[in-house]
Amino acid sequence: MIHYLIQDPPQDPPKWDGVPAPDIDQFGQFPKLASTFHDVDGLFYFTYAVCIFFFVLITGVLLYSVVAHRRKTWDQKPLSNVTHNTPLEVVWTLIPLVLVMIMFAWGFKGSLDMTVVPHEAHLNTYKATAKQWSWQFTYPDGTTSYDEVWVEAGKPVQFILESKDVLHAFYVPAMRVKRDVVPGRYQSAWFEPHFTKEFAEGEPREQTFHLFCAEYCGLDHSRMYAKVHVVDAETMAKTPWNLVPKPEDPIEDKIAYGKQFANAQCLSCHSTNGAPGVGPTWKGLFTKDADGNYVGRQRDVLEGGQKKTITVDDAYILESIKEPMKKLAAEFPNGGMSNFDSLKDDEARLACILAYIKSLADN
Amino acid sequence: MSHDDHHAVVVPAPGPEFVPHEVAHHFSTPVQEFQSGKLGFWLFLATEILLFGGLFAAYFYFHEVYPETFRVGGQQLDWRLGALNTSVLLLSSWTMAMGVRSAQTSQKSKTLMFLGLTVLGAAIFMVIKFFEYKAKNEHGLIVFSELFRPFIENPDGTGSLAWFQDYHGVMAGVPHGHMFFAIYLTMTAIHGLHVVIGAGLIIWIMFGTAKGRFHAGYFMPVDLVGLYWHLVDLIWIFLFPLLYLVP
Amino acid sequence: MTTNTPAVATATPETQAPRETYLNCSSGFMSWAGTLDHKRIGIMYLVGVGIAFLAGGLFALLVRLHLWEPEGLLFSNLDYNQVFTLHGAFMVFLFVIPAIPGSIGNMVLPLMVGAKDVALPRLNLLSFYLWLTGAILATLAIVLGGFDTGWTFYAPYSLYTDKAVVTIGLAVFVLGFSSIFTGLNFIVTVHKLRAPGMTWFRMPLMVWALYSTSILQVLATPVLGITVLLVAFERLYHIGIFDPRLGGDPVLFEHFFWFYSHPAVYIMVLPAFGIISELVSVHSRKPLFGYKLIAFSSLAIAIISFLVWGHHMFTSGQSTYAMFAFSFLTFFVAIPTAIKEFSWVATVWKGSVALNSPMLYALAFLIIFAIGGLTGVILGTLNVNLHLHDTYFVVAHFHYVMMGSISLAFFAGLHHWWPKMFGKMYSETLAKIACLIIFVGFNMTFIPQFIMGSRGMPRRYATYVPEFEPFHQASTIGAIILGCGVALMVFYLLQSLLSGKKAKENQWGGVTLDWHTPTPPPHLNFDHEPKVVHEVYDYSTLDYESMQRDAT
Amino acid sequence: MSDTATATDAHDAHGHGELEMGHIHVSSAAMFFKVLVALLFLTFITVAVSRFDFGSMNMLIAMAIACVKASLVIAFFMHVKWDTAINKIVFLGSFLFLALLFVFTLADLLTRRLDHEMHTIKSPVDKEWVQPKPQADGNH
Repeated sequence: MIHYLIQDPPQDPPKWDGVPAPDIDQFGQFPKLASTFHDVDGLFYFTYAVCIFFFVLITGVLLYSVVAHRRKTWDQKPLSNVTHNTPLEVVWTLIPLVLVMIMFAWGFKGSLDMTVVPHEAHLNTYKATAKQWSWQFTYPDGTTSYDEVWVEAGKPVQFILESKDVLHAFYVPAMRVKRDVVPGRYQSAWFEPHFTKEFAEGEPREQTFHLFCAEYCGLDHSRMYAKVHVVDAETMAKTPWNLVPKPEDPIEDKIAYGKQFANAQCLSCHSTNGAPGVGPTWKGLFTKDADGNYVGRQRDVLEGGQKKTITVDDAYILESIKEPMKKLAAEFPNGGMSNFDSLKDDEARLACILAYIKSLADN
Repeated sequence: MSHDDHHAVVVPAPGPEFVPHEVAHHFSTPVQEFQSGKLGFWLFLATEILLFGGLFAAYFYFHEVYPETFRVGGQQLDWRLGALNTSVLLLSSWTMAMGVRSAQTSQKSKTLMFLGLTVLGAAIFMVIKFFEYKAKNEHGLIVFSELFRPFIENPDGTGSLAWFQDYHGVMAGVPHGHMFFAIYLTMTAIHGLHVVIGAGLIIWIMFGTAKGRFHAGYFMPVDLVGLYWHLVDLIWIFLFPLLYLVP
Repeated sequence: MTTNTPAVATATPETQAPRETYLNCSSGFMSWAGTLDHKRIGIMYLVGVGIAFLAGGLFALLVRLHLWEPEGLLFSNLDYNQVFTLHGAFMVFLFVIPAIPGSIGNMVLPLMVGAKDVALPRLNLLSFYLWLTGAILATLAIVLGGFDTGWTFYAPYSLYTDKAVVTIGLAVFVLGFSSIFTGLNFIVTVHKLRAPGMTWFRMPLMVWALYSTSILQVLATPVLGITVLLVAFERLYHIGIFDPRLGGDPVLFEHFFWFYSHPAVYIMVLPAFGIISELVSVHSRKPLFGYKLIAFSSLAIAIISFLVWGHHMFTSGQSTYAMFAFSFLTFFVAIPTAIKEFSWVATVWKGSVALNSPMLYALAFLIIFAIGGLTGVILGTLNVNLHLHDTYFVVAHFHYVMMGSISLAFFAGLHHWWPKMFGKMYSETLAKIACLIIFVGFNMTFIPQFIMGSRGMPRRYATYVPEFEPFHQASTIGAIILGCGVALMVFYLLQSLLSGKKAKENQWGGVTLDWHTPTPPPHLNFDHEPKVVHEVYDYSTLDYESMQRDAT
Repeated sequence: MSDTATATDAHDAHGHGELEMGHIHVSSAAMFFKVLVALLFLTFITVAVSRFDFGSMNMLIAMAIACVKASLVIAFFMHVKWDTAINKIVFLGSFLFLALLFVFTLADLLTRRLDHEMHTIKSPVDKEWVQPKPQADGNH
């Protein structure tokens, strides 16, 4: 990690930390299928077999002729001067033609399954909102989760995909699902999740899969990652994504949740160690005085183009999240922080973020 | 030894006011040279067609997406000026064709006259274009002084363009009103650039004609510039109804 | 065909002045910088694309080294994004597209059709200088802050990023016109400057391939030109047709971009097919199997390639109906390509196969292209593509085609015509070793990428999930081996210029017109105007006596 | 070799490098003038027609007239009528490839509407997020 000698290392472990590598199927090529799109695997291995056959044929004939008919004396003439053989040429045109038409028809059928959303999936529609460089999921009941999504095994689910800025792609390898997320319109993807393994007695019936962004979207494209939790109906009923610490919960829980949330949503632009980022650093926003009270620093901001100095406090932080363009930090006159609409009324999560920011204060 | 068997092929001049033409070393006949030059130029014109084709494709695409924008936008253009410009360009195309014909028949002064008229046509076209742009500028549809200002984005996802100030004027209520004018500006500006380049080429050809380089035995440059000028006309033939009449 | 056995082929006395060639007929900087000779322009292109290739290769090595660890070894994400973009842009626009037509094509096409020069020599020089301008602009773009859009410039990211996209867009525009002018020149040359007796079906397949390429260059490149111009306008004055904030459609950008860039794949690969067709015939000393079918398949590929661009956009939100149409049409490109591969193998069959270095490179091409082409079929199937699109599987596939096939064909052609170009011979032993190293290194680099890709590793990732680490490390080791092979090749080729043996008049025993002119050719290519009387690839006309005299 | 071979022969027969004017068609000035009149008349027609609203036919009519005008320019002013076959193929062929660009791009746009029914996604202009309602008469 040579570059960390000259720059600060990332602040937290990558988002995929702790997600196990997916099981690989028996041919070693694909992660084990966790959805119902069997045609992808079937057609892939059929095409693969055809390709291996032709590769062996071509390479075999080629290498045989190279060895058997190699030039031994400098003036050796070829064994044959044949320049064409119509039956042979017709055969090697028609056979590939038939094969590729089979592949097309199979691929057509398979992709029809993937694009026509079944009615059950319509009834279980999530929204996935992509923005540089994180995912946000809205459940049918209107609640949200960030960089993690829970789906129920055996129940078809549709994702309506929306981008806040540039192109992204919603890619869950284990489900064989990929769809670009195009700004300015909605796309959709659906799948029916399944477990890829048998569970032991008493083991929680839950598996986690990768969700990648597969369309290049800028700086932290590679860190635009989310976890797809496939769980059983029982766990699903507990709505695990709603387990946000409540105001009366201990501050440690709130800080821990805030840290996890910030890591997913905020820290690709804001640093916590003073390093310059896309937005202002969070380091030193508050200091802790001798009595243990948090004291906000003085900061120059631009409000409506007017420069003024304010003291950082809870209200300022919350306002910056809800209306990022209202008071711009003077060092970042162009603003550009993306909107966190879903957070506007989410007091529980906002409290956690605030708690985390305050916990960064120097003593 | 390689140069020994190479003789330059020379096309004699038809009269004392003309100069003979020496065929380039790698061609064996003037016909071969002429046909090569011409095929090459036709290929170049094909690339021009496809270059403009991209713009036309964008036009048709957004005409389909925002029909209302294009309808209202098209009404803001003055079809009289457009029709006048079309006529000017058609006339200049005719003078160009006549200029080429004069060169083919070794009529030096007539060639000069027709080429000069063509340049005049180009100039008139650009002047009319200037007044059209000026009107758009005054109405806030294309504010040229604000053209290169950044797009101002509001936090609620909306935003406004500096060069398009008619959000609440004639284009109020149609989706993305700037779209028509952006496409209008881009297409006519690139076309206008071609007009200017074409006029420059014609002036260059006029110098050659004055020196007597072009005559019945060698008129390829006049012919090729003529083709270029007709292409400029050809594109305008489609631009005129699409921008001024149809929407 | 006229066989001009040079009178001075045997022992030239030391005192006699060397024969006049295009290399020594004039000297001085301006004799090169202002030359209209297609051979000198070809050499200048060769130097240019060679440097671009080495630069692009260096970026590739940096990318591979960075990916040694899941969290990245060398760069921040921003720097990584710039380096992979530079790798892509340099390789595609400055190397792969102009490499074969610009250098080898310029050198041999007029020789092969028996012309004194290309039809429009001034345009040819202009085309080189446009290439140079493009290269300078691309370098300038690095200085002006680089660009991190990927070589595809996908909107809207390319509209929002604060990097030097306009400069690189301008570079691409200029390079596009360089490519257009080369293609235009070749079409005119083939139509109007063929030697007497050189009928269409007596043209070597290299000429057919370059001709088909030229059609694509002329017809497809302008659309790229207007696309990058529109991106530049979009950034400068926000026309809004690609920008979703202004009501534009990013998918329209993809349509425009791939209207060019899919045919561009064939602009890159068809000349490679041409080289391989020549080489398997000459080095097997056997007429090419299915000559007409290969010639027509080049044209068929050229035409069909305009109908399939949507297969780059299966996941991108074009309509399902368009997806089906594009997938269906895509498979029809597979057929002419398969025909070519089969025909080459049938040409080698029962030939008199010389295992010299150009042929080794060509054989490596045949094997690698088989993999590259066949994995293309896998990617053409709709539903499999939905899983594999934008993963390392695609990366590996197109590197098998672009790096493995096209670059190897370029190397093969370079080794084949090197003695013709310079009259000097490189070390055959080192050439064979380098070929082997490149072959091994290449496969070691990209086979792991196939596996990673089908397991779900997305492309353009600066950091990655740790389970892919072993594959990335194997790939990086492969890339280092590949780099060593290329370095060795560059070394012995340059060495041959300084201290290489004198090449034979007809080094490999070719019978096309390019081997019927003295080595290296004189300024006007032929001592006597060639007149073609034999069919192409008629090895019964091979002049064994003069070859033997030459050999001693 | 077809075209240049004959040219070379002709050149040899005459012994001079003089351009054979027989290859070049010089059109009459009267013809050019007639074409000009026709073009101006068609310009008048297209403007006149545009004063009436034919609904979706407006575009078709205007494009048809523009195509006729373009054909006149191409055939007569640009001499394509008398040009060699290859030059005709090159220039007219470029329109064919242009058509490919138009057809596929627009076909995608137009069939995307059918798609939206297939996916039941709301129109791209409307960015309001509305949860699809469960259908009372669901087909399961």
